[in-house]
Amino acid sequence: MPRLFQKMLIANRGEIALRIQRACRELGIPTVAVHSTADAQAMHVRLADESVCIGPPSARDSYLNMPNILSAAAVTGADAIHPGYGFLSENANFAEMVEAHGITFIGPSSAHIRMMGDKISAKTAMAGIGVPLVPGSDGEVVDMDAARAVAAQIGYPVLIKAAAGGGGRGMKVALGPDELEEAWTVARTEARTAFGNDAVYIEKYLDRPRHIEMQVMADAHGHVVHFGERDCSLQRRHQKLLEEAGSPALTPDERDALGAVVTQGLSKLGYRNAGTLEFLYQDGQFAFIEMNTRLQVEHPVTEMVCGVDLVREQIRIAAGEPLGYAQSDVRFEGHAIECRITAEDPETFAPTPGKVSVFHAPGGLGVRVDSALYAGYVVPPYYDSLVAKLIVHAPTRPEAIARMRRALAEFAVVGIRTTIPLHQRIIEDAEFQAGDYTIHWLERFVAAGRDH
Amino acid sequence: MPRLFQKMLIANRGEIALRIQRACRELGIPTVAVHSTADAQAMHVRLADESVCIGPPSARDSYLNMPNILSAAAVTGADAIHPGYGFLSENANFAEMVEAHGITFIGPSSAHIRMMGDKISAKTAMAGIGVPLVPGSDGEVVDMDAARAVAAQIGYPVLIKAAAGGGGRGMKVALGPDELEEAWTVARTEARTAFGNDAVYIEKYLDRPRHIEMQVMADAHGHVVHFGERDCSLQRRHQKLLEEAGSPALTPDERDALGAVVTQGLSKLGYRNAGTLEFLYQDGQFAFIEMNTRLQVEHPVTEMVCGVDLVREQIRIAAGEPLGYAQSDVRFEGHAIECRITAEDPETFAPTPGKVSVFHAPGGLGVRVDSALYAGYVVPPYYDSLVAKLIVHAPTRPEAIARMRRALAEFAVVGIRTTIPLHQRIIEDAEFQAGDYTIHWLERFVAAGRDH
Amino acid sequence: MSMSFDPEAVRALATILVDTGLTEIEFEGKEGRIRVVRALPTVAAAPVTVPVAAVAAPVAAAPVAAAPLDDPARHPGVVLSPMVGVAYLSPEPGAAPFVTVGQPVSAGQTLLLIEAMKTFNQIKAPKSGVLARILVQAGAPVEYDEPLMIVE
Amino acid sequence: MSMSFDPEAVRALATILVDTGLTEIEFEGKEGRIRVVRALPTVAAAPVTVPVAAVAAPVAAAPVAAAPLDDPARHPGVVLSPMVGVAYLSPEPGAAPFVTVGQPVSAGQTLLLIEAMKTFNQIKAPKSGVLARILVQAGAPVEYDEPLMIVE
Repeated sequence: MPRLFQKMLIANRGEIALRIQRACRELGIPTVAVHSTADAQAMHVRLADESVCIGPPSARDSYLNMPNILSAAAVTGADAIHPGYGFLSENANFAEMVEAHGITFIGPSSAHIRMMGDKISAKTAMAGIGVPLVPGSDGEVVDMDAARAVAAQIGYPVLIKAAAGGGGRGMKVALGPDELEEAWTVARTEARTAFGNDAVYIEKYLDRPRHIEMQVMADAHGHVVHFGERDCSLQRRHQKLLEEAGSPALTPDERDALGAVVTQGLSKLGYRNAGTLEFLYQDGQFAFIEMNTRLQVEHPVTEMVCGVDLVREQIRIAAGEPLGYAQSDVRFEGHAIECRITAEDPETFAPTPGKVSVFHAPGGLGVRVDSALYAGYVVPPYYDSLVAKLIVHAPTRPEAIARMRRALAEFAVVGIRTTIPLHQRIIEDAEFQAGDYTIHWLERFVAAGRDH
Repeated sequence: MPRLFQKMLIANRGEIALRIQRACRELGIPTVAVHSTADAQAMHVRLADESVCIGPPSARDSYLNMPNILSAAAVTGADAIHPGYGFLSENANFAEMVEAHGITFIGPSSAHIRMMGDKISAKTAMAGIGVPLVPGSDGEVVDMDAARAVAAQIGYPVLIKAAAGGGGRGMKVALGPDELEEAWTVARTEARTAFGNDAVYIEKYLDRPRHIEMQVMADAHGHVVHFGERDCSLQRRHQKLLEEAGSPALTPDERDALGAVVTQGLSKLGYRNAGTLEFLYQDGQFAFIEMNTRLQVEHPVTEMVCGVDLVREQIRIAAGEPLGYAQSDVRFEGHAIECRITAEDPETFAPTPGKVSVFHAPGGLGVRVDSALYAGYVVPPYYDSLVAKLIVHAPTRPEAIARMRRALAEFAVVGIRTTIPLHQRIIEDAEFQAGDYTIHWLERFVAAGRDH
Repeated sequence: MSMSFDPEAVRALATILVDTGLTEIEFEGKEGRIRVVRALPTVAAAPVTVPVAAVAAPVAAAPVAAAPLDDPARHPGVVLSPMVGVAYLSPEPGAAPFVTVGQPVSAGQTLLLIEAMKTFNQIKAPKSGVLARILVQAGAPVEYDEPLMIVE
Repeated sequence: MSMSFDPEAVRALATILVDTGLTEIEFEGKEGRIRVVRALPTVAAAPVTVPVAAVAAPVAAAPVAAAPLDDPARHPGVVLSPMVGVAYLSPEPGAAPFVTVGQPVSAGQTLLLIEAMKTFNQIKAPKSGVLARILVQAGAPVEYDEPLMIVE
């Protein structure tokens, strides 16, 4: 088998760097790890074929340091760069620079990254291809008069959102007309401060939606398939904690219908590589909120139910290969759940960096662990607190929950506190077991747990 | 969900005790571990709900100690016993005693265990249900005249085999008539010494067969399905080292045809629970050699390609539940490989008991580890040297090999030598990669490796 | 086996050990072997122990040496269970117990019964002495090697 | 058992042990065997290191403290690379190098160039002194924090 690429630079760290490295190894592609000085002993560095130190601990000067990453690619002779998630993965300028250096960027075109990076242009694009939107303003709302008119038309409560927003910043709710002006003003101020761009738009506020997203993959030859949905409603402060595929709330018909709209639309847009469309889902209606033009943290649940290696597909497609299968070839077998295990106190969510003295991952049938931890590793305080993803797969959702219970009980991480106990509490909850939750459920669950 | 059993005693140790425990946990059945004094710190003891020490290190006085195991079930209130593989798993007397105590034995009836335990009665039973046999004597061969007549009829070379044989003992080859008398005499003497029973029979000796076995599962209501074949040709001294599902040599049509004969036949016999029929396969012909009336070490490769939990199925069936699916519901997806990792020197095969200072299992997509090792564990010198099973699953055989390569490279076991380096050499071999091997291949491969 | 040794030799070795700042001296002659060891007070050399996460955490347990000093299993006069079963302290329900604490017992005397496989197995005193402790309760399950009684 | 040994022999061994800085000596003769051991106080404080199984084994590497004493990265006068790129020791191909070993340099003087993103970055002396060592070769790739030169 000829190599798809001669050498892959992985511009990331932690479990996702290791995830990409594993896919490259299985494809026979040598890998280059880049790392900060704080990560010299990290697993992604130890297991790579080559490694290059690209800066001091601060992510701004290392994992976000475009010149150093591009120089690392140049000096090692890498002909492709996989950005993972976070860091530079949705930076259109970086994608452009990579391609300008004659290196393949494992992801969509910079134009599509840019289009989806701005929430207003993303919504406009989605409206154009028939993807259902949350009712709201037709693009930016420039003054209070326009805001009042839109809110009156779609009905309260409404949400003021920054065009450049993300992670919950630049987002305010107005429950009625008397709250609109303050919400509008505060959202703009926050957006200006956080993103240097105070453009805002208005959407209907849904009071009990689920967060359901759809995984798509598109090749350079106009073929697009979807790999079904993930239910990521269990969030705390806009951070996902536990994800499922498929959603306990969706029927196969609903999935197929949404999938058809999405894949046809993205084909029209000429989209390429992996992408995820995020929706709010309430009362049987989908409403697009944003599109992520990269691999998602929670991609493994999709891999388990579809039997596909999404990173391998990303790399193949970036090398120009066709998908080689149609939507009708995509199967959904059983149910998968992922628990994101972070180095955080399970009650207070205070970060708990430090030395891991014992690390013993669960094993056996239907259990997958994606983690860059090892016994003796010191979790540095500089980066995201995600240290392991525990994924289970079983024929049915109740069996998947039973398997997750068993696997969480086997998982030994000693030396730092983790969110394992929180996950153990979640999966024992009757509402969770019934699949009866919205995006607000976890905040209340955590608050209730802290009270008693 | 009502519990299938109130409490399960697992009459085994090591990875298989842990494997069974995991299935019980996922079914909500509390477990009792039994252990020798040497295994007080073993993983299967640490993770069990209860544990009972049943004897000193010697297996004869502990894991084979029927009175102590039955007493352990009685004092803990266990209503079911899973024997695993090895030890008491194919002891018909034990199965009988278990049932006599009102405890459910997770396995077939003692009558079927006994029938298949004697090679001659097993062959007679198989002939009766139309399963193809190796050409040979019609039962026991009582004297040299009969031996000469049979050998002349089926043609040399022939194999003299003990009726009570196993693990290669009591088995001799005669290449021509001049070697027959000696082979016959030695085989009988060996059989008398090893098994206290000198009954022998004669079979045609196949010079380049594969070892292919078929996994079956039968409920108490007459339903039998098969889960396809495993290719276990890679053996050294009759010990399997690496197994695959499916066989690189078999077509789906051949599998279906054999499966139909086997399942119909076992249904006629009234067989119940899990069983494995072992065949030699050469020149497109199957020839039955023996049936194992228990779970096999290599069952995980079947679980991966069929998406089934065989231990769960064993327990469900033993509780009287129907299979609940037909042969046409059984799917075969992709390819799976298992490497048996033993505490042995990869060149000399000398056992290497001792303390495991570092244990880090590989992770990621399509990788399963069944192991009772942990960092700090001392591998005792008293038992089987199997310490871990590394199983991979991928859409195709070449991808499975690539995944196994990647996973073996990630697997860190420090403190004791293991066969990981041997497995790394095997999977890089061109003949292995082409699937071009027989049951004699590995002996030659190992010998060649030692020479250079 | 009766042993005598030369205390002066050991004292001399110990003095050398302390004087020289060594941690161990081993001496073996035709007559036998002496080994003296001194753990440095800066017990940085102590084995690394790790906190245990949970019941399920597969981490090294406390070493046997850390068992309490009064661990009956280590008592020289302990009677250990030779089998798994249920202990009975009297020959039949309501009857007087075979033995009581403080009573003299002779080697071979039945101390208790263990029921296993519907048979009652007599557990006998391994030596003569005084019954110092009874460590099991009537009707309680016992496992292999479990301490039953102590004869002193 | 009565044992005798030669205290002088043990003392002599102990002295040798301490003098030589060894940690253990074992002596076995016709008369027997002597073994002396000394735990080094520093040893106890050393981090536990484990043998490395293979390139891929995710085990703790030798700690930084175990780096050789002449590790240039720890030299007080080391100049570390502030970026990833390719080192050049002269302003253009064929030209004389910016600096040579043994030459006095003044703070702010250009020592070498690092090419990154098609631009040549001048790396300057952080202090005045003498150029003691050049640690990179012309045309070699360098990573962030890599030692380039030493100014003493």
